Amino acid sequence: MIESPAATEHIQAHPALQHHFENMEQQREAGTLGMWVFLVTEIMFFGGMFLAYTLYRSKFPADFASASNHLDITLGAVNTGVLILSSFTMATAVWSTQVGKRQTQILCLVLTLLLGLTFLGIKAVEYYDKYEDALVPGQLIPGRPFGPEVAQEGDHDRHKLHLLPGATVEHVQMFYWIYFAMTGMHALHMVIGAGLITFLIIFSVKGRYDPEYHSPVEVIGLYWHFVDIIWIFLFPLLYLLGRHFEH
Amino acid sequence: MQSWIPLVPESASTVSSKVDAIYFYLSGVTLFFTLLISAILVFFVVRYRRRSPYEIPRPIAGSHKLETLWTIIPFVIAMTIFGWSARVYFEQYRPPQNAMEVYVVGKQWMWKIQHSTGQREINELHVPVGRKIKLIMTTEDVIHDFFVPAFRMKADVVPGKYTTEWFEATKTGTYHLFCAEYCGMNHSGMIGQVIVMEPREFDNWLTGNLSNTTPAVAGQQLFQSLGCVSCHGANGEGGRGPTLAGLYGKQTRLAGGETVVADESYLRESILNPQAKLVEGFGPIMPTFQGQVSEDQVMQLLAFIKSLQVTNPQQSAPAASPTSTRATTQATPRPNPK
Amino acid sequence: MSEHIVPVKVYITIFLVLLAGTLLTVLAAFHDFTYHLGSRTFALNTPIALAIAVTKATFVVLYFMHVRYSTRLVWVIVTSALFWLVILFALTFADYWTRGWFSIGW
Amino acid sequence: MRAIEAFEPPPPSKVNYINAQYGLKSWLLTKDHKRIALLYLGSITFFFFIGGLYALMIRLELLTPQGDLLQSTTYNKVFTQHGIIMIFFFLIPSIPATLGNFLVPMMIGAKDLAFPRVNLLSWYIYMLGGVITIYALLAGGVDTGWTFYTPFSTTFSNSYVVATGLGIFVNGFSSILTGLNFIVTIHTMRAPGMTWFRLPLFIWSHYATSLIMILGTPVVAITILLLAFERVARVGIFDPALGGDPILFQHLFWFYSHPAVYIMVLPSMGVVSELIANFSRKNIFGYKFVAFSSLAIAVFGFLVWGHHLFVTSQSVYAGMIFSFLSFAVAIPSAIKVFNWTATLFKSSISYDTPMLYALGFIGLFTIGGMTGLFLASLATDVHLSDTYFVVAHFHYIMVGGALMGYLGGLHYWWPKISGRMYPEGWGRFAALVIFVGFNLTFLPQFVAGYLGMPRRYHAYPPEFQVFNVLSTAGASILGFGMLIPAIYLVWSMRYGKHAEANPWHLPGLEWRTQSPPPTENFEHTPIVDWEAYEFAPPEEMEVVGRFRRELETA
Ligand code: HEA
Ligand code: HEA
Ligand code: HEC
Ligand code: CUA
Ligand SMILES: [Cu+2]
Repeated sequence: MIESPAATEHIQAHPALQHHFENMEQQREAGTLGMWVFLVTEIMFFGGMFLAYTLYRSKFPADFASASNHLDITLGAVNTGVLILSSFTMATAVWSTQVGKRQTQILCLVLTLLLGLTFLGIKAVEYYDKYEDALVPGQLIPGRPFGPEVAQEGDHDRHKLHLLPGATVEHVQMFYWIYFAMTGMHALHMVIGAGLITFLIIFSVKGRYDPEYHSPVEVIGLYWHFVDIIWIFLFPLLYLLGRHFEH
Repeated sequence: MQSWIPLVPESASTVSSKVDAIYFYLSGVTLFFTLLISAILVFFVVRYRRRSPYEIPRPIAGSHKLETLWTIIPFVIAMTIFGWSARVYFEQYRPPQNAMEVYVVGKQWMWKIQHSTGQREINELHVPVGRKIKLIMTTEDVIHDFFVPAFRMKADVVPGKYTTEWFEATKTGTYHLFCAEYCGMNHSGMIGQVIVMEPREFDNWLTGNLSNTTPAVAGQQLFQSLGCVSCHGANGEGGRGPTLAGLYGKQTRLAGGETVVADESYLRESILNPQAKLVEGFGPIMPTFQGQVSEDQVMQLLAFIKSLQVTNPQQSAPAASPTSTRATTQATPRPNPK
Repeated sequence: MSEHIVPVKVYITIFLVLLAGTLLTVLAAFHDFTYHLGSRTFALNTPIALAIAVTKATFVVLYFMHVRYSTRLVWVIVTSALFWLVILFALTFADYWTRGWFSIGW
Repeated sequence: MRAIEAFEPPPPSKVNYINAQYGLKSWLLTKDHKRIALLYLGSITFFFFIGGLYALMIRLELLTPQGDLLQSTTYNKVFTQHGIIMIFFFLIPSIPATLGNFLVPMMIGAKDLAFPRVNLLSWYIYMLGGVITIYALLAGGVDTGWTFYTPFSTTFSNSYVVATGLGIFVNGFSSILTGLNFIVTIHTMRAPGMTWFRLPLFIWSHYATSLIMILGTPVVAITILLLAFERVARVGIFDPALGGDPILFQHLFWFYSHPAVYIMVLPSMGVVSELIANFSRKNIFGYKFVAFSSLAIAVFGFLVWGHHLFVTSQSVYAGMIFSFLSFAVAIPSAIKVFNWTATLFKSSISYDTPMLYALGFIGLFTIGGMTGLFLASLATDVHLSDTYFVVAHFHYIMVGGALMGYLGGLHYWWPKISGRMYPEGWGRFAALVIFVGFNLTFLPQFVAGYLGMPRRYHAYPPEFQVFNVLSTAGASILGFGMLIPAIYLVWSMRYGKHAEANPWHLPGLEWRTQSPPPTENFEHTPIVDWEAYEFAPPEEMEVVGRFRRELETA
């Protein structure tokens, strides 16, 4: 392990050292720990929704499969790739800060931001599709209540809802309710993450971060990876689990 | 009303004295520990009061022996309560099979009650003393709770499913019936009475409140008008759909391979959401009746399906009373095909 | 305690592994992994999808999030979060699974 | 001079955290944990009196069996808002956000919490949640009970459920941030020499509390959010009309709300540990057992939520598991009670006001906790659930326990916080009035509950009137008792006797700096070389003397 060069004396303190910390090491440790503890709360936050999902999926398998099969698997998969790539660029941004490569750092952060926005864009396209198909549950959107057209036998219109045997539109609505709640929450986290990364970009252009002080990059990186992990679970659970019923 | 202030409500069911016994035991334990701790506290506070502002007592680190002692003793006591209480709980909620069944529907803010002989009551429940009564309960709107303090019994009624509660009254009299789950504006007005009568009086009451249709008969009519007969046969003998006669209380094999007990909740689900659990060997062709039948009607269908039991003279008659013979004319009981 | 700098090569490897995992899980989803063994049915699609997701997440946590090189405390935090999630699921399902075990009575 | 006075730090300098800066802005933008604690103190006191006012309305209505004073809809709103305000806006933040905020850094020898800005943010979030809730109350109120059970709350209630839910949701984040700050601070910012087992028990209990805050609060946040959305969009995973399950809501709600009762009581237990040790000048008997029992409560506390569902059609077997675990969670509490009692053995007890509250806590918490066992016990809970027995149980713990501990702690640290002494005679008098009033209010409710009086009843059968009259009488005394400290504490801020740095002559770190403390708490980061609660006897005073010399030469 490389010893941190951070001085333990207050006299030669780094300009970014806050008054109530003894040294940079302590400050960095507190920052990282704080983010991890925060991520724990995030896990529990999403945990409540995962619980509801698990319960109802086991209760209404056919309904959930039919609803899930209506989601666009290509867009979902591409988005997964986009997010993984953004996680990679984020990790590289942290690395380049640690080793002091300013240019790479800024480039990676910008890439991460762009990829995050791409994800949100694709998500918006998907949401719009669902809106078109009247799959937004309940009266969430006034004037366009949930009411998808149900495909009849032999009907291959992909805008219509193909119900597997045993499925009902009502429980499809429940799936979409959970789908919008979970992906919506996830998207909200992405938006917050994008905002944070914008800050990082501004400050790294100003040259705020160096090998000695880069705790913000690292901490926001942790957050970004966490949001990625949530998606890693959402993708198979929401998009994939009903596919094999189709054949 | 009594002139003295009671500490324990009237005890009028077979479980109430058992609950009281645990209650007294718990009160004893509580009193013991509260008094013990208070006494020690008072003693120490007086005995070791500060006598000089400069006094500093010798530190005592602690004692593993004592810690073990006061971990184990409360734990053991707690487990005695747990074990005892769990057994009685089991008894409280496990319904007896040969009970007289009464259907209860909660609704903001009243209790609708129907006996299996057809009599309907609102906010009142007449029952004979010394008979096991099983309430099959649901609600049309929010959660309520059927609470009879004198019987030490309560159970929530939950929309979307059945809950059951049973008791055997041991004393005639009139007892409070409370709604014990907050249900909105008139929650405190959702009260009524349970009137426990001598069996003879109860029979008189039944005859005095004759009703032309029992739930089972009404259920049979529904079974026809809703078209159930087209698949399940006029008497539940089966056809495109499975046999229903003798189904209640039996194991049913599902398409997935697992088995479920065909209890009230399962039957209800089979009618309202037939696709949720498909019977082995049948396709998902049964339409859902969600929204087409009210809770009352579901209960009537249920009563009808239950009446299709294999004959068992002791069980099929809802009450050992002259009036109850009417109930047996509901439908021809079918032998269990299995 | 000091930080560990993970070489970019590791990140690239992890990235490729994650992509491969995504591809695998999509492909696996279209294959029916339901098996019958005697009277019992094993529907393996969900376990397979979850196993892949857990593997992917583990890689992200260990490498991208540096947990592999972190203090014991971080390990404890991560595992305890999972532990509490398990509590939430296990005890809730303890209710749902045991419902109606004896509703018919005696 | 006897050795005990050797603890005295140097005479206070004039500058302290209160007068370091002036102006409203210096308060509203402060990052000093002590000032934020005062901001919180003001706000939670405000909410406490609102909640108390509702309590008085409840008690007045219940004086007579008929529902004559308030309409039933009003009454339903009153008890709901009483519960919501008291729990979410008073008791949960009470000790952690005021005393905890003030003392956690000082007790471990830090200059501030790890994230001062987050700390200030948490107060703003709290206020935002409070404002939204107050808006909801003024706009028309909410009548679902503090438990928000579905489908009543999602579909049937036509009150301001969404706004209230939003208020609670927002408020939850303030709780999360406080917990996060404490955990990180306790882990990373302890002064040199302040090892885990030298921490005051107050810190241990706050650590345990914070664990619950960060693990539980998010779950209730998402639950309430889903509920609010379901209400707006008229869809639902909790609505049985759509195949949803209202019991799932209860599971999710209690997954947080049971542990939350330990958020409410653990800090108070920490305060009581301090009070018992310090006012008997004795180290806590079995320090490690008391410390670890806090953690045990925090962990086990998450395993028992189902005991609120014994009669709600939860599976009987799950009921048994939850009952068993509920009995298990009682054991760590028992350990604490016994250790506190044992601490007093051969000690030197003073009868100052904080100590009176601490003794009251032990007695009342024991009763409250033991009656919790009546409810954890399955068969009796079937009878007692949703009766006044439950109401009495939780008020014994929350008012008799948690609130008493809070008041005790407030008096104890008042000299440190305000730099003034409160009037001791009035203090003892108020403690007595509160104790008597409290018992008179809630003891009769146990009996009414066992007799079958359901809770949340606006009108009730006349045979319960005796108990209600007693209870209302008690509540009047209690309300009066609550006003006394409110008055004299405010009074003392101006007119009270100036407090010395260490008015109680105690070894804790917070007493080794002036009263009120300077903004950075200590002039120099202290180095800890003594154990917690080390009231050294005279012949062992070198350690203490050394500390004093250090302070003086520095
Ligand atoms: C600070 C708040 C607080 C605390 C600490 C507790 C602590 C406990 N509570 Fe309480 N409870 C509430 C607040 C609290 N509760 C509230 C608000 C409700 C109602 C919610 C609502 O519906 O609105 C409630 C409801 C409630 C119920 C549900 C009742 C119902 O609605 O049907 C149950 C059931 O098990 C219960 C049990 C317990 C137990 C076993 C403890 C234990 O932790 C107690 C442990 C303590 C002791 C046991 C005392 C000390 C021990 C000794 C002196 C030694 C002797 C011990 C033994 C022999 C074991 N509580
Ligand atoms: C921290 C929590 C807390 C606290 C401190 C209290 C304090 C009190 N509570 Fe409450 N209570 C709850 C939490 C709490 N309660 C909860 C969660 C419920 C359940 C709600 C539900 O069912 O949903 C409940 C329910 C509840 C009920 C049952 C209502 C019902 O079921 O119908 C009753 C009835 O007696 C009651 C009474 C009291 C009383 C007399 C006090 C007293 O201790 C209050 C004493 C304080 C004062 C009286 C303040 C002094 C103020 C003045 C004298 C007025 C001056 C005012 C101004 C100048 C503005 N409470
Ligand atoms: C179109 C045909 C059809 C109609 C009409 C119909 N059912 Fe069914 N029913 C079935 C089939 C097929 C099954 C077996 C598959 C399943 O479980 O859904 C079944 C199953 C059931 C079961 C579960 C039986 C078991 O063995 O577990 C019950 C109970 C039931 N139906 C009751 C009713 C009632 C009551 C009605 C009328 C309100 C009704 N059915 C109308 C076809 C029908
Ligand atoms: Cu019905 Cu309360
Ligand atoms: Cu609880």
